Amino acid sequence: MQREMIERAKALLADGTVNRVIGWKAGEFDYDITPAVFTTAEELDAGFLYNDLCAANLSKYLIKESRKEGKILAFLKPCDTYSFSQLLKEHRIWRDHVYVIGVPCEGKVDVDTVKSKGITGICSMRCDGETVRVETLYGEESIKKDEAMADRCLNCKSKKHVVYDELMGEEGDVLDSHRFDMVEKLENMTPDERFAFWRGELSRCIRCNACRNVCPACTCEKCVFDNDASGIAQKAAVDSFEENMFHIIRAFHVAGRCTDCGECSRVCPQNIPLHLLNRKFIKDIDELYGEYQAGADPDTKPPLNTFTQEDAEPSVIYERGGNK
Amino acid sequence: MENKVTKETILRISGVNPRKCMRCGKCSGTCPSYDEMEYHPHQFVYMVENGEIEPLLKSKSIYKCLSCFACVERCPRDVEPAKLVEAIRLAVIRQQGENHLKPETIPEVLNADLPQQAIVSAFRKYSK
Amino acid sequence: MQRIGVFICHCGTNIAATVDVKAVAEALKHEPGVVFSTDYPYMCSEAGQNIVKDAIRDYHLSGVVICSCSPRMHEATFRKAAAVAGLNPYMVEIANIREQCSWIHKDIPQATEKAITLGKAAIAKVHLNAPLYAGESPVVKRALVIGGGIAGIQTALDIADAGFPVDIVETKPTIGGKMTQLDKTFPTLDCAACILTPKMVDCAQNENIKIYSYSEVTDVKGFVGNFTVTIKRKARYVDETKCTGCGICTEKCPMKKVPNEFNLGMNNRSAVYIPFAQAVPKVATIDPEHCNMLKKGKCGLCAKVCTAGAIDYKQKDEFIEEQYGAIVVATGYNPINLDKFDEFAYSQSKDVITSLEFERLTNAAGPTSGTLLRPSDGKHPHTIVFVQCVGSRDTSGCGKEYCSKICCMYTAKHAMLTREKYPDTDVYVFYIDVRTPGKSFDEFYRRAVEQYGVHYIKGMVGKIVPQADGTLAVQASDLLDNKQLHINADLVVLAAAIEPDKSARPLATMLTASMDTNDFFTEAHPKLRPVESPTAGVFLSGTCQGPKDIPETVSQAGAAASKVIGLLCKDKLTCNPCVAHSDEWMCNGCSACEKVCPYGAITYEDKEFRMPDRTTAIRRVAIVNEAVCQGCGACTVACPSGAMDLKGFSNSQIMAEVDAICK
Amino acid sequence: MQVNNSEFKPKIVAFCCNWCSYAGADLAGTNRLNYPADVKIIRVPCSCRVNPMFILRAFQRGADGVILCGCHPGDCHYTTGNYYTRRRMTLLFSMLDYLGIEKERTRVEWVSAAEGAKFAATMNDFVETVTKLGENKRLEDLRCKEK
Repeated sequence: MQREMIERAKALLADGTVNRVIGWKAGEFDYDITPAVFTTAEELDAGFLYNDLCAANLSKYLIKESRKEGKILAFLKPCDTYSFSQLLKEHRIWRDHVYVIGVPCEGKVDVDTVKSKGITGICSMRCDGETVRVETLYGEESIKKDEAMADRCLNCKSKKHVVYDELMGEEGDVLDSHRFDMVEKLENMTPDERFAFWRGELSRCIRCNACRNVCPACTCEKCVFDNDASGIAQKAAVDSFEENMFHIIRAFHVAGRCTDCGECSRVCPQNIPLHLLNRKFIKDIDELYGEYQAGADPDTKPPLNTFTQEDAEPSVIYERGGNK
Repeated sequence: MENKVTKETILRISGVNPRKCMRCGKCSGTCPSYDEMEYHPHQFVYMVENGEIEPLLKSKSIYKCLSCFACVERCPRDVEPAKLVEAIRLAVIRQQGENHLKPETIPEVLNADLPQQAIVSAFRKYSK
Repeated sequence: MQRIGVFICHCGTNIAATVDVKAVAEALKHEPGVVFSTDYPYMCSEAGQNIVKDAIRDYHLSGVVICSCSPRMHEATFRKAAAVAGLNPYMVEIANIREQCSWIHKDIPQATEKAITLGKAAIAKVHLNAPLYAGESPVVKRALVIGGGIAGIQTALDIADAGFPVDIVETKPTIGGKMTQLDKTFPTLDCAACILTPKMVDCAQNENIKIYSYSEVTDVKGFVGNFTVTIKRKARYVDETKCTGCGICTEKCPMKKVPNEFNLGMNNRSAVYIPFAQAVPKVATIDPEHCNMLKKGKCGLCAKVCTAGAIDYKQKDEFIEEQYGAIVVATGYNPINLDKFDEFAYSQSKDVITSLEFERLTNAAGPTSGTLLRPSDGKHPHTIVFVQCVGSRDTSGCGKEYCSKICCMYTAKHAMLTREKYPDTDVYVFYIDVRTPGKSFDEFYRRAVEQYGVHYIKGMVGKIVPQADGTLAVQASDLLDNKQLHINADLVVLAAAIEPDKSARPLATMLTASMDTNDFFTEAHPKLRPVESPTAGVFLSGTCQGPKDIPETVSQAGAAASKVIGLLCKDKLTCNPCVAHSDEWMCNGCSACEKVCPYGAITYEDKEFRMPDRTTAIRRVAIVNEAVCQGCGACTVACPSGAMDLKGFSNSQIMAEVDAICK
Repeated sequence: MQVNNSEFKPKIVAFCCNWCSYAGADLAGTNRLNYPADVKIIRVPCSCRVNPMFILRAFQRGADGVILCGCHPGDCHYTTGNYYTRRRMTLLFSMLDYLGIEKERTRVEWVSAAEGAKFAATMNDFVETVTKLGENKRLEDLRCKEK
């Protein structure tokens, strides 16, 4: 697949369709793959990568890239196309400056998940069919791919590309995932248990803003938390609540717009399962206002910017079962 | 079982709110048994509202109602007079402690032309 | 730092009895920025206002906090006082220490403490207040009247008389509306056509009035003083400017079997038609549903006989765009569909008719030339039953919950006229209540009973069964006699409820005007602003606002016209300055705010920006039209970046109040 | 009113829309209908002006309960504002509940300009509920590691 993609990219560069290509290249470690823009065939040959470790969602980069001169070729995974489509809906990307090639995704290996399985001193990783071979300081280890994938890939919502100019490989389908299982589990806990759970998670936040910076829904020109006029700009946290407020407001701001790509949890250096906040909103929206998948289509109104006269009253949350 | 049947009992059994009535008389205008009845559908509504239950309990009118529900169907205010008639009937039956129509008597009165619905309705009316 | 003055009102003892006003003044004196703090028995009195004015001058105040009654009471008073003293009126904030403090609390220390907190919150807000200036928007001196019935006609005539141009948009080929179909009008029994058609002609001849007949409003943009309206002129396949209304085409047209809507389908018209003799404009219209030429391309007879050469089979719908300063809605009513009332056999028998059909049957221009004949066999009816409240006052879901208001009177009129013209006829009227409030109305109804011998029966018809002999078996109750009546009638007339025209709802959406659950337009205030819609610049005339008879309609039409004239007289409108404002440097152009704006006040623009790194960037940014924005603030919450903020109620101001209260 | 802890006076912030609920609060005052002085009202043009940030900020600064009042759905002065409020607040409150914060500390109530009695009754009830819950420690504690 990687070879094919490089060839196609070269061809599009050569015939002048595009003048840049956004894809992935190796970072400091070879399992640490980062997004990159290539402008020549030589650069592509030297650095372009596509494998089961290429996890980053490229759509957010296209906000800036699409505003530049000429067209850019973007390779988008199914997940990324949802974010891309949502950004189009919000007029954030200049569509005619992007040439989208949909590429298949079989789920990405996540280094933190591998580490959590007790493998340490990782030097490099390589996917070999259903097995991941991990080279460590202490010798090679192997782990099943299923065990090396993060939650977002294990509970993949869709293998379908919602936007593309051309497609490589087979088109997939929207999947029946179990992505709300954990949210439901939390909902069924007592408030005390939930409180304990979230205290355990959120107390680790170091407010590095990685979640915000990577999120394809957090694309504000200036974040409200950096906006002096908003009244809540923070130079330094006033008190311990400040970070909670940040996470709640951030989740609220992306509610109805979050495509559930899971980048926030992937990049969190403290491994806080932030996607569980977003999924709670998605689940509530689905249950209260009808199924809604952000980015799935260009026309439906975002659930928070519309209403019906028969909407549930806010008291519905006092009545809903399972969380007494 | 000597409890006095009150307006509240009738309202509870029937689920009817007679205050919704605007006295148009369409129920009585539409009633096919009107001439058989001493008290007419609109009077049931009016009298129940005024608490005049006793005369209704004693009246034969409650057995003249065919349960055709024309009054219920056509009432512009959704008052449902037939349900009041039915409630009075039930109150009488409960006091008497006996059925007017017993299953064993049915074969005698059964007529091939009688619609199924009427039999069910009769059961509802004349038995507990 | 602001220089703030704080003024505590005693309101006699209303505040001072529960709140220690001196303590409040003293406590607030030490708040940051406060340079003056005092109390006075009646701050809203002239002497009180002078204290405020003097302090503004003497202490060079940049902000004022008044602790007094509700801002809904005296905010305007104090703002005006501040303006007189040279302070921007929007630098005044009110702390409500009467309705929301002294009047509800009994404990003096508690109430005093709360009053201090409320004062602090107001001070915190004033610190962030900025002077606001009310913008102005120009007024287009032209009005649009939607609907050309008596309401629309009267409104248009009154506006035109004041010297302003008015356009009437009417969906039918002629103006005139329902009133053209009526025979006589209660309670004076003058003929509807005799009083209406001169007004229709006035409209046509008035230089200030332009009639768009056979047209519809398809789009409304803009705001009070400056609406842009798209009008669809439906193709009538006749050149209006050439047609002389001679009517030869209608005579020659071979397609004569089209149900005549003007006579409610009781007779036929041709495919090319003029609705009635006095139509305005008096031009023919080709009905494309039935014209052979338009359907099959064969015929063309009308074009051949038209000496004016007005027939144009190739005519297309035309869209025109016009600017208006004010819009009057006069969309009127229709009788409800009676399909849900099987018991009255309306669809089974031709001799069960609606009251409007009865009007046509008695009208000289109607299908029977004014002789009352049964639609089924053309014989004179000898027993006529009128049924009132058919679908009115009905909560069962078949009809309407409201009283249609006009039925009692027109039924009395019908009954009376029948008895007058045909004294050998028995006339029964079944009523639930006879409602005749209005000048000479009850006298009129009593005349029908006493002088003309109409049988008024308190009760309702339960069912009507058509008989083999052509009569109608009417079964009804007589509540006063406690009897069930069986009448063999020749004709039954149903007083069907009236409902707003179907075009009203989509129009309300276009105008962002609100409606009640019955699709009647809502007034800005049910008592004090009955002819204005809550949407500025949109006015209501006639039955689109609620059931009413002709005199009421005409007076409301005049009232709406005077409101419109009052608006059009102004050259400029002052806008509410507490409106949304988007910081274009922070705006993402994501369209979230636009989606929640109920007024369509937000648009987007691709704007060039000089970026800090000296590059130029084109960005999509939101622009708020300050004349349209009403300042609800829905957009401010939809905006994730906080670029959208509301003047006078900004994020930081509200946050400052929260902080002050929670301190 | 029963108060378990007579010492504890909750801090309640009430956001009221200018057209209905603020007028309703004024009416409660005009009719001298008592409710606790712990309730402090902030006037906003419409309930849809209330940003979730304001509510969280109130909690952050020590409020024990936040209540939001607006026109009844369908009666909004701005036609549609409170419909958005309804969705926003339902989701926000559900999220707070999900984080284990007592949902009884937040409430939305529709109070018309004519419902002074309802306003007073609502405030009495809300203050009582929040007083029973006691001080709002949880929000702040959410970030502190357990000792």
